[in-house]
Amino acid sequence: MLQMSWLIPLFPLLSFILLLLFRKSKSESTAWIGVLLTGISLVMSVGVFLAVWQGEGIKTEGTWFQIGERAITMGFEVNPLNALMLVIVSLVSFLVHLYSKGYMHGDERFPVFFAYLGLFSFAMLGLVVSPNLLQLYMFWELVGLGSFLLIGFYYFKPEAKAAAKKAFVMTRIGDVGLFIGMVLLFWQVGSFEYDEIFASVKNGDISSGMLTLTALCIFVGAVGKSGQLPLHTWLPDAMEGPTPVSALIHAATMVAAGVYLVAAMYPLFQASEAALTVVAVVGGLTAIFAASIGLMQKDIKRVLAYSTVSQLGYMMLALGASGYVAGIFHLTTHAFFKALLFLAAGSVIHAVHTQNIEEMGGLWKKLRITGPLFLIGALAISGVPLLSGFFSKDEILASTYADGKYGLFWLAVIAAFMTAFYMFRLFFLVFTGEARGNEKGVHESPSVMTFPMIVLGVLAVVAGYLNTTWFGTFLSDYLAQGPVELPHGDHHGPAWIPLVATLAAALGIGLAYLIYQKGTLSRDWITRSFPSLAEVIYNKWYIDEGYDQTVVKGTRGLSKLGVLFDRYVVDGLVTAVTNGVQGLSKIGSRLQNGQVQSYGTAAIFGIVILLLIVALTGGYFS
Amino acid sequence: MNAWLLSILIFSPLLGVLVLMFVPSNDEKSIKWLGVLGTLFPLGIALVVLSAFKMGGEGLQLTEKFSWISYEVFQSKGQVSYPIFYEVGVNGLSMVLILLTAVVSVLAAIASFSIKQNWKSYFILFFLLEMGMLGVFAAQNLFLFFIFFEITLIPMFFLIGRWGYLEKEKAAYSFLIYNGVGSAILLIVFVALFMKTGTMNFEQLAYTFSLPQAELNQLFITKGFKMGMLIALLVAFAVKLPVFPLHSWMVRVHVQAPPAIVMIHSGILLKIGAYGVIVFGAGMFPDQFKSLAFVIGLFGVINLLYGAFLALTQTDVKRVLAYSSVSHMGIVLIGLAAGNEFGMTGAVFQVVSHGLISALLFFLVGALYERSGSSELSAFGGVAKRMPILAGVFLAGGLASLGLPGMSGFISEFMAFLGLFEKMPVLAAVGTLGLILTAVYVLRAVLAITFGAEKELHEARDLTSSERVPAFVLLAAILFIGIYPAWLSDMLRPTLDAILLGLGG
Amino acid sequence: MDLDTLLSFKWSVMAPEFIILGVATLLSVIDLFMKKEASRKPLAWLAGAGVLGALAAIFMQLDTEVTSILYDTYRLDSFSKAFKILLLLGTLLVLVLASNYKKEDIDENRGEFYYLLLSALLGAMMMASSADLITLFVGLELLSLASYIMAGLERRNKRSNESAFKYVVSGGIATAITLFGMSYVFGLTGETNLFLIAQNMQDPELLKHGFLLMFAFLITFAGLTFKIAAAPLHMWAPDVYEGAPVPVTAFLSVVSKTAGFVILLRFIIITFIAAPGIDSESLLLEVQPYVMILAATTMIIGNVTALRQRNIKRMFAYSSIAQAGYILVPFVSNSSLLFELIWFYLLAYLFMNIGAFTIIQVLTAQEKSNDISIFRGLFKRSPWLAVPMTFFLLSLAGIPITAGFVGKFGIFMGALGLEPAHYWLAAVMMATTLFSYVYYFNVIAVMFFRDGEGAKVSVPSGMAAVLAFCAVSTIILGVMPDLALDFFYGNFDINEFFMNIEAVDTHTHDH
Amino acid sequence: MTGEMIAFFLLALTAITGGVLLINLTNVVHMVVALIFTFIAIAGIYITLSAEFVAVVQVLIYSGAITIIMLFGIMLTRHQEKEKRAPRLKIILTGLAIGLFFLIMYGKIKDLNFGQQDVELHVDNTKKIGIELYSHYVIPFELTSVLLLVALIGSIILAKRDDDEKEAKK
Amino acid sequence: MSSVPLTAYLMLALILFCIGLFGALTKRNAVIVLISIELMLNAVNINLVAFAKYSINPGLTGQIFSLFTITVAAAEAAVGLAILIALYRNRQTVNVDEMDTMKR
Repeated sequence: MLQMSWLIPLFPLLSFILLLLFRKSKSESTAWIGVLLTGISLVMSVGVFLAVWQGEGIKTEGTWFQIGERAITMGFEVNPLNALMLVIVSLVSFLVHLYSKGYMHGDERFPVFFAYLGLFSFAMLGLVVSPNLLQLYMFWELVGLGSFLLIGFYYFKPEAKAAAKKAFVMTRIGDVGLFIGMVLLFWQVGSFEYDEIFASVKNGDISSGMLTLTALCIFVGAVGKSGQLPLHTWLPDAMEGPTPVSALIHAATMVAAGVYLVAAMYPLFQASEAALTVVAVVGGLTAIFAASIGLMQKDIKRVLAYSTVSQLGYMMLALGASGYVAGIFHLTTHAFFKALLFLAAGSVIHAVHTQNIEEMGGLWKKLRITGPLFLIGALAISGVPLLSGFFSKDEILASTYADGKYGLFWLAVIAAFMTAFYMFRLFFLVFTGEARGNEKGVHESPSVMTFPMIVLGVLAVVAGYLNTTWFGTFLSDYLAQGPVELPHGDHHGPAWIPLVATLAAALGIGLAYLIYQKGTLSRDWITRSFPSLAEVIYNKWYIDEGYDQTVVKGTRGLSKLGVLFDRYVVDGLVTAVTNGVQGLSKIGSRLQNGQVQSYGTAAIFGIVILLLIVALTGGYFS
Repeated sequence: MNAWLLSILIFSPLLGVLVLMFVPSNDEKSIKWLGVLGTLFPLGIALVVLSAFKMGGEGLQLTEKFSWISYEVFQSKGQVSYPIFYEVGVNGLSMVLILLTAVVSVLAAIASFSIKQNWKSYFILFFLLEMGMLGVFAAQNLFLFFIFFEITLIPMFFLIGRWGYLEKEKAAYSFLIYNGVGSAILLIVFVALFMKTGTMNFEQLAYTFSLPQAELNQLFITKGFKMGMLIALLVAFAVKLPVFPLHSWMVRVHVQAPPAIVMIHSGILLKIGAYGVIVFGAGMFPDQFKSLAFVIGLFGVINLLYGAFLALTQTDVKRVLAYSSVSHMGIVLIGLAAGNEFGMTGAVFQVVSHGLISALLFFLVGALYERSGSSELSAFGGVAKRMPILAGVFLAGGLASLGLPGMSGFISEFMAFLGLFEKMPVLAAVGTLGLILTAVYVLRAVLAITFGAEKELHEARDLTSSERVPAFVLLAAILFIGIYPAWLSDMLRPTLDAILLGLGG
Repeated sequence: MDLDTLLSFKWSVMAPEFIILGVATLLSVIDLFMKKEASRKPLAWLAGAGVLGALAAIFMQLDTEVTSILYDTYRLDSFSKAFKILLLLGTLLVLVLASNYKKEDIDENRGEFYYLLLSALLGAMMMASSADLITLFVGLELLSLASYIMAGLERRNKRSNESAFKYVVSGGIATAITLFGMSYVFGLTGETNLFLIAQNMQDPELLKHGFLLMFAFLITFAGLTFKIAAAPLHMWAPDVYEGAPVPVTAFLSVVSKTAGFVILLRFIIITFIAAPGIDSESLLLEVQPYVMILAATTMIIGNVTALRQRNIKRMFAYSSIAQAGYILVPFVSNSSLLFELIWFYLLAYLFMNIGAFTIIQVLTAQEKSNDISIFRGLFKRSPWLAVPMTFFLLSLAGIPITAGFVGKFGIFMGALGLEPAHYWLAAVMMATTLFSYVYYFNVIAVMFFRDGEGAKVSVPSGMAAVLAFCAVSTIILGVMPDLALDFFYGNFDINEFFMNIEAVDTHTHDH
Repeated sequence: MTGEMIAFFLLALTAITGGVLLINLTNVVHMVVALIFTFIAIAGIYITLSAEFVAVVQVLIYSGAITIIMLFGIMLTRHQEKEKRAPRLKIILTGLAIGLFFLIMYGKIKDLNFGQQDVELHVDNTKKIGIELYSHYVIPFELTSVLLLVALIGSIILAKRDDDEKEAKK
Repeated sequence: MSSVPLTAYLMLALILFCIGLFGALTKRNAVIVLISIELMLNAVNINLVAFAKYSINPGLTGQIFSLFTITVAAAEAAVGLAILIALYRNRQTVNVDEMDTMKR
């Protein structure tokens, strides 16, 4: 089975190619190609996962090309971490394919959409099975391409165009960091292979400064992909893409790739305390920061997007706080419940044709399947006990606490509170109360859409039991087979931590209930109490504007400056030379005044000058 | 047959000239088809040459050498002769570039279907141009190199000046004068080398310069002389490449020349600069080259960033692409400055890759121009709607240009930077800023055309089948190199290893 | 020296000169007896035959050893043979141009025109085959006088008159300057035979007069630059070229210039080869910077001023000035390459310039204008004129696969050959060559890129033949320069140039 | 101060005066006449230099032939006998150049002396010249005849009056 | 014996040469220009003849040289005048500074 695992990414690729060929087909049954092929991938992934669960693993590589003495290799590797990722990715991908069959109904570029999905899945799965950094980097970029294409799927919308561009560029900034880190590592280690890098790290071949530098560079890549502070701004904008895309790429898989990257390179990070601290701080700040923005957004998908950013921050925080298992655990659970939330949101949008939560309301009755599923998702993400989010979040908090990062711990708790609050703000605004928008034609989505949500709903509930102190730490045992030496065993901090977490969730939900359901508290009491703060938060801390004012304007200014420089200095020099020559030419033809005597005079002058030079240089006067 | 193979290849475009002579000049259709056939013929021979070429073989292959000109000089030492030979041969590097030339020429000939007038003289000049390019890469001595180098100039002058756009003549002159400066410097250097060493052969020159300094002193070759020659060579090829601040002609040419010619120009002619730097700079003066590595790298990074910055705010897609060429040539320099296996290979890969990518992009821009009569970004929008294939290929080309993995651009960028990071990590890190900027300007331009609300074009038809051939072939080649670079790197390795041996020693 | 002695000389070696002289005399006599209205075509044929005969005579002499008659007042050596071929070839082609030049003024004096051409040629040939100051001077003046007259041959044309007058005044001054310099060369050595002068130059007495020698050199050199139209005595050229009849312009720019270089080489090299400089080094080494300055100035003036010209003949005048500057470059090299480089360049220059003038003549005659605009759309109108013209212009600009390139390449070899290499001179040359691209290519641009309304151009068969010959030669010499170089190496031993055989010679003849 | 010296000075003075007058006079005919004095004085100088034959030729050709044809020229082209002065700038520039030329040459001529050698140039001067011309210099001599013929024919064809012009006048 | 040094002759020649040159370059009447050139040639002749007597290698050569010069000068004067007359016929002027239809 494992030997065949390299085929897993290729099925979606096949789907991509086939669907591109059928790009003009009007038949929507083309979707089945994608569904089927990703289904095969899913089955194989599960098979692989089960094999790895048994303790197997494989790494196969061949020379891709050779430069001088060095061979650049390509191949595939299966280890506990990426086997898990394979399952997550192929599962969500499969479900999203299925869901899209319904969601994209009637779109004139229906096959193209599935082709893009296939391309993305290929890239993501390829990324996961990469045995070395270079290959990872290549798929890393291709994943970005898939994301770009899908965000810009509605290419005729200016917002989609802008969002796609922004997503690509912002992630590219991160990618360059990864690139630098990778290349620096190469010159330290002489290889891109994970195991060789880890071996070098272990042997102490790399100076600590270089370790930190490379780790941080790689982390920049993760920051870009996972929408961490300060490169997060693309992710909410990416919601311009079709909703299934948001579920697949911008919730469950691609954005988690950053976390995956840090996890995959964990031994490197472990070797540098500074790097880990940076990861943790960035993660923690992102978590609370994004959560704060999520409080006031009006677009259902944007709320979810900020929630995603925030949750990714959690994962980073976990990894930074040596909570390797916690991070991956949360990655897993988050993939399920966030994908669920997005698909549910998609279902809602599908029903009401708007994304503005102010124009929704009272949908609970109409969307009998979506509503409860959304509730499950919301509960899970809020960290309500017994649902998956509770367990994973709890572990993160525990790790953070255990690692001694108390400040971050409390930050995370506050973020948890906020999460609960805005999720339920969302829930209440969308599903309860009066309908504020159009009600006509609102109906539940077809089963091809609800089925994936149900599957995810189930997973959102049960995934938490993968790793609990109560039933067994399956996940950490499983991950312990991998190359990463798990730090300090498991973090099981003080028993009050789950309580605090639950309390935070409860507080958030309660507050949301009071404001949005009961109306006990005025909706705008915060806005009124802290108008300026609210303003800032509502405007996403003015980060986009700040970038516009500084980086974008600066770059554009430099460019304009360059244009001027090109015109006036570079071309100016040329013009100056040209003018000089033409001036000479003018003088020359002026001298040629038609007077033969002047010619003679000029000639005599010429001769006299020559003689003078001879006289002066030859020592005539001495 | 093999003994003459290379010469047959070089002069094979002349067959086209010959045939065209007998075609009435108003017979548009047959001229155009003959134009394509005339380029297919050299391509066929190039493939024969490729098959005769031993992959991974050391040194030159398929060499030919005939006595050509000889000057006899009476000196105090007695009679010394200064012979000039007709010497051609291929190594991995030139083989690659010859193939590139043959392929791009065919595609450009197909792209020339959009030429509106004077097809006969157009194709005659086109063939002469191709002959020049093939000759440049096959030449094995300075004299021959120079001759073919100049042969490319003249047809280009006409092709730009006669078939170009509005300011074509200005562009033609710009091209001529700037390249004239380059070739002027080249000529001085070549003659100086010839007079000092008595040979023009690349290998012999490289050998002579590798002699110990004591022996060189007898030939009046000082270290300063070598350095001076190298700098002069670099400047000369910097014009061709082009390197900031000698780039303005190239922008003008890219904007004004007919698309098919820009394909050739950007695809191959600029590469002569890179080829020259590799063969003459690194190949003949390795020590000096090494000591200048930082400067070269610096100029590479400046080129990369300068081109990228300027491409950011251009409003004409041709200008964007022109500055993007400036930027991409910076990567060649970066690779060369690295002076290690990766850098060198990266530089050559970039040469090939940019040749393909820019040929593709300019071809598409030409197609767009034909449909809209404009190349202003603001004239386009939502092209993807009516012309999905064009838009798709354009997007793919753009992505290749910004170095997306799986396409040739990535391999070259990756290797060039990988190389530079070993030697000058800080400079390289500054240079990576260019990778971001590239993404920004490429997407800005590509998306402005393909995405967004649809704008009226006076003729909105997707790529016709004759247009698809160049587009798809180029795209396929880009993907092929991106996915299977070993084919190229294996061909190059012996040649580059030989050069690197000098640089490393 | 009695008659026997005189007769004992090998006068046969003067066969080419005798043929030209005889034909010239014959021409003038026949012309006298011909009816005024009668066609002068036969005279052209006769003149052509004469030149061909002289050429044949030279080819027959190729194996002849160095021969000196009367103390080198006539001297047949490789140098003279090589350059006389150029002179004869150039005149032959100019004759074709002349016979096809249709102007009323010329028509009435056509017989004299041919006569003058041949006389001028005779003067030039004597310059090539003499090593005596007096003969050189008389030859020079014969060439000059004939040229003055030819320039003014269109005597009802104000421009032609003016051109001739400017030519004669400039020429007179130049002659005076040259002679002034020569008088000092003569005075300091007391000889007119160049080899004896060279011998006497080694007289230690002269060491005291380094400056005077240097001045004499510079003044003579400057005076001689008149003939080659180089700085400082170049300014007549544009005006004279513009006003003179086209064939005469062609003659001036090719044959007369070649003769100028011949006398420069002969006089300067032999005379001063052993001369002491101011600091008692070699004078020739010491004057190199000055020659370089002159060469550079000439190139700059010629090429830069040509940029503004709208009149095609004037443009070619400046171009010809610039070319003279190029050819001066090898003078600084002092290598034995000097001769073949200059020879080759002049050969190439002959083809390209006469070729270009052929087209200019055809076009100016048809369009009645000298403005560059007569070339408008020539490629459309007459591609068979435009394409050769392009070759000539490319050759003049020094673009490969034309003879001009090989010539220029050789000049570079000369400039960079010996230690110290003259990089800056080469740089000036290349820079000004670049300027020249602008005006040469401007003509090309006018031919190819503009649309002309003029009619198709008809070319007389003689002109067409010249055109074809020049075009083919330009290309062939560009592709296979060894044809010419091998011919040069195979037949001419340039050591003969330095061989003073007079001592032996007088000995054998004086007993 | 020998007689020769005095003669030289007188002759030189005359020659230079003639030259200066040429420059300063305004009437064209006067200028030519002034120059005749110079030419004759130069002939005298030749005699002091033991070159009788040259002196005679000088008188014949310069003072005779050339001045006469110049006078003819003036008559034929009589247009304006009074000569206007050239622009001052031109005079200054030309004068400056020539002055410099003079000074530079002067500096080195002034001590050029090869001493005196005993040669009897004046003995049988004409005969010796004749012999030399017809033996040693016979080639340039004959060439000169061609040159003179060229000048003759050239002058005729250039200066001859147009027949049709005459007809037109009739 | 003779007390007139070579320098004196050379000086005279130089002075006359310069006068002739000055005349040739500044006089407006074309005839005077031509005749000034003759003066220059005369000056050269003085040089030649003087050198014939006083050079390191005295002999008749200088005198013969000067004879050729005189002849040539005469021919040149004649041709110059002929050209001038042709010009005069067409332009009705002998002023050198009016002969500038061709310039630049």
